[in-house]
Amino acid sequence: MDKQQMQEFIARRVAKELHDGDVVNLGIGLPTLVANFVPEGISVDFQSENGFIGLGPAPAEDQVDLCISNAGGQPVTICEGGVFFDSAISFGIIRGGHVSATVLGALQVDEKGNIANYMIPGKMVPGMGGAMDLLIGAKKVIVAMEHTVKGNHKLLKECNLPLTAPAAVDLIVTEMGVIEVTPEGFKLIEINPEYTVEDVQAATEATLIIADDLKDMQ
Amino acid sequence: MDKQQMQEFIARRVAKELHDGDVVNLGIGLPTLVANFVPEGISVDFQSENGFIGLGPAPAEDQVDLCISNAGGQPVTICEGGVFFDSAISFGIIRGGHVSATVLGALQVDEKGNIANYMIPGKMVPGMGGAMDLLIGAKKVIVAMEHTVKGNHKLLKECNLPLTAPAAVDLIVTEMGVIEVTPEGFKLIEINPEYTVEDVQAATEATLIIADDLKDMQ
Amino acid sequence: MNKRISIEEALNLVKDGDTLMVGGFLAVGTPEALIDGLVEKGVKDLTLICNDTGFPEKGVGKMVVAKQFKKIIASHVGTNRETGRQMNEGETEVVLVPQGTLAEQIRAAGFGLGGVLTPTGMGTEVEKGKEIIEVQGKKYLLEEPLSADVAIIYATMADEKGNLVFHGSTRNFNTLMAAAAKTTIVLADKVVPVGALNPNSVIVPAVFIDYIVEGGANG
Amino acid sequence: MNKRISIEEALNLVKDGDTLMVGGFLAVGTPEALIDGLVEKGVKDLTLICNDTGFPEKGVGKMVVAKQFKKIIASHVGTNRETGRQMNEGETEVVLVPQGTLAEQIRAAGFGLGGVLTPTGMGTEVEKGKEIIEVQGKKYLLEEPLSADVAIIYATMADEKGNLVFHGSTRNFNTLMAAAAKTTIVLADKVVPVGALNPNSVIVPAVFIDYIVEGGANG
Repeated sequence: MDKQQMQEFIARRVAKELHDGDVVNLGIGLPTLVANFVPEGISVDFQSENGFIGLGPAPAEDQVDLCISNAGGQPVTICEGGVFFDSAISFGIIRGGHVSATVLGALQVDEKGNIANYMIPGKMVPGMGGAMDLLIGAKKVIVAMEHTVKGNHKLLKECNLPLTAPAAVDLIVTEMGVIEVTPEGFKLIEINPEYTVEDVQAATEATLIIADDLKDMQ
Repeated sequence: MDKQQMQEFIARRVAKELHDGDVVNLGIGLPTLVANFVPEGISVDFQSENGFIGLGPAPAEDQVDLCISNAGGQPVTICEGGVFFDSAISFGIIRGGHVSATVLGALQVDEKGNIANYMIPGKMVPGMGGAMDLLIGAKKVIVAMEHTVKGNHKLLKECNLPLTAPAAVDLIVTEMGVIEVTPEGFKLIEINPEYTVEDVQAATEATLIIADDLKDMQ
Repeated sequence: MNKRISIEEALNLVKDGDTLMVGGFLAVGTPEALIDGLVEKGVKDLTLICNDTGFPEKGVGKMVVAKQFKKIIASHVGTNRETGRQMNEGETEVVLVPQGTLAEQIRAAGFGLGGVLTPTGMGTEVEKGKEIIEVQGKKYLLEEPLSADVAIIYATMADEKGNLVFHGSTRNFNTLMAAAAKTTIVLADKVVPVGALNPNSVIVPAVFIDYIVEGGANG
Repeated sequence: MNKRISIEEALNLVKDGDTLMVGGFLAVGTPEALIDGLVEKGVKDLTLICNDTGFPEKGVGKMVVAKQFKKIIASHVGTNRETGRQMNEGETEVVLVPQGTLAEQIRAAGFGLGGVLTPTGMGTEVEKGKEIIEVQGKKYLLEEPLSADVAIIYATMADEKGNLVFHGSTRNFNTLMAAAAKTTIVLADKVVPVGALNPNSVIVPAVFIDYIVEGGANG
C-alpha cells in the first residue's frame, strides 16, 4: 500500500463505526477522508466546529462561496437540512455530548486512552483549537492514524508529550489493525492480514491484549 | 389626583429620565405606563424579558397574534427594527449591562438602595421572575410607585422583607417627589408642589436629605 | 432516522417520577397538546422545570391543577393560585429561581458546563446554600446545571430532521431545554420537508431533537 | 441615534494599548477592511483576542506581521508562522485557550457572568493556575470572563439600528464579541433600512452594536 492507499484503508475502516443519524466531527488530514466512505444505506451528518452541521464536499471552482468554509478554512458546501450557528452553540453541541463521534489524528496515544496531539514543546505549538473540547465532549473518540511515525512508536505505555485530554480515546484505527482502549489496556480486535500479531506488537510500545475473536481488518 | 392621575403623573416624570437610543425594561403595572410618555424627539426601545426588543402597544382586537406577548403574557406588537430572541440572550442583555434603565415597582426601598419587591413571607410568594437580574444588570434602576401603602411607609431606613437585590436602586419617583439614592441616604431632589417637605418626610421612614436646589416635580 | 411520532407515542416517553422540562412563558410557546395529553394520561410524581406555572386552565398550569408534580422549579408562580396553595400547604415543593439564572442553568446542562457564576441573587435568600466565588474582585453565586429526563418544547415550524424556527416571543426556554434533556420532544405547528428551511435562519439545530410531533397550534 | 460612521472614524476608536477582539475563523467572517486600516494606522501594543491568528497575508494575521500585538489570546496559531516565530523568540506573549472555552469566556463577559465551569482542559496544561471546582461529583475548571476595549466584527448585513444577520459560517465569534467589548464596531457587507430584516431571523440584536461601517465584502 502506498501512503494514499494506506490512508484510504484506514478511513474506510473508521467509516464502519458510523451509524444512521450520527453527527460526526472529522479532524483535518486523514480523518477528513472518512466522509468518502460512509456505508450505503445510512445517513450521517458532519459537524464543522467553525459553525455548522451538514458539511458537504468541496464545491466546483465556479461554485465557491468564501463564506462557507470548513474548520481548516477551505471552501466547502452545506447539505440540505444543514444549519449554521456561532462558536458558542458549536461548542455547546460538542461539549454537551451531542456529537456521536469524533475522528482525530494523534501524535501519541497511551494504554489509558490519554492522547497528545496539539503540541511538541519547543518545536511545534499550533494550539489545541477545538480538539480539547471534542475529546471531552464527543460520545465516541476514534483516533485514525498511521501506526508509527518514522519507525517510532505512537501507541505508548504513557504519553510523554503534553496531553490534549486524559482517558479520552475509545478506538484506534491504523493501517495495521483496530485497537480498543479497555480498562486493562490496548486490545487488538482486528488485524490487517498483511501483518502478524508480532508485527503489530513490535510497532506498539504498550503490551497488546489480543482479542479471543481477533478478526481480519477490512 | 385620583389613582389613575397619580399613576400617570409618576409615569410622566419617570419618562423624562429616558434618553435617545436607550433600551428600557418596564415592569408590569404602573411602570408599563411610562411607554405612553416618552418625550418627543427621542427614540427609546423597550425590552421585554420574555424575548424581544421593540415592544409596541397592544394590537387592535382583530390584529392579535398570540405568539407575540409581553412579560405579563398579554398580546402586544413589535416595532420596526425589533428583534426576537430566547431567554438566555434576553437575560444576557439584562445581566450584561446592556439595558439602559429598568423601571420597577417595589414593596419597600431603603436608604441604602436595597429593594424588596418579590415576596411577603407566608402571604404572597409569586417569585422573582426577572426582577433580580434586572436589578443587578440594568445601568439605571428607577422605582416608580406610590409613596406609601395604606398609610404605611415604603421608603424605609432598612427593608424588613426579603430583598430582591441589595444596593440596587438609583432613583425613586412617587406622587410626592423624586428621590435620589445617594451614599448618604435618600435625597429629595424634586417635590410635588401639592406637598410640603414636611409632608414628604412624614410619609418617609428614613430621614430625607433635602437638595439645595430642590425643584418642583412636573 | 425518522423522528416523527404520534402524540400517543410521545406521551409514553414520560414516566412517573421523571424530571420534566416544559417550554413556554406564561403559556406562550408551550406545547399545549402535549400538556393536555399528560393531564389525561395522569403521569405523576414529576419534577417540573419551567419558567412559570402558567394559569390554572392554560399551559403547564393544568398539570399543577392535576397534582402531577412533587417538585416545581420555576422563576414565577404568581399567575397560578393553585401552585401557591400547594406550596403553602406543603403539598408540593417549590424552588424559586431568578429567570436569568434558570436560563443559564438549563443552558449549562445542555452545553456540558458544570455551572456558571452569576451576580444575580447575591445578598438575597437565593444565595442560601450556594457557594460564593470571587472573580476579578467581584463576588458571584455558583449556579449548577439543571437537566431533565424529558423536555417537551414548542416550535412554530420544524423540518423532518428536527431543525426548528420560531415566530414571535415563543422561543423563551424552548431553545435551551432542547439540549438539556435525555429525550427532547418538539411539538411543531407545522413540519416541512428537509431543505425547506434556510440554514441561516434555523434557531435550534436538529442535533438536539429526538422526536417531532406535528400539530396543536400555539396560542 | 445614528450608528453609521466612516472607516476613518472607526479606526480612531482603537487606541495604543487597547484589548482588541477580532471576529473571524481563519479569516472567514473577519472585518478585513478594518484590519487593513489598523495595519496602515500602525496602532500598537494591543492585546488580541481572536479564535486564531489567520494567515500572514489574510485576516488578523496581517496585524501580527506588522507587530501590533504585545499579547495574543487565541485557540490556534498554526496557520501563521509569524505568530509562532514571535512566540518562540519571546517577542509576543501567546496564551492558547481551547476554542469552546474561549467562546464561553467571551460570552460570559458580554452576558454579565463571572465565569463558567468547563471540563475541557482538565488533566492538561490548560488547568495550570486555574481553580478546580467539583460539582455534582465531577471536576471542572473555572474559566473567567474575557472582555475588551474594542471589538471589530463582521456581519453579512446590518440594518441601520445595528441588527445583524449572517450568511454561511461567518458567525463564529462575531456574535459573542458583539456583547463583550466597551465599544463594538461592525463592518457589514451591506446596510439596509430599519424594518428590512425579519425580527425572527436577526442573529445579533442591535443593542450590542455601537457603530456600523458599510463595505468591504468578506472573503
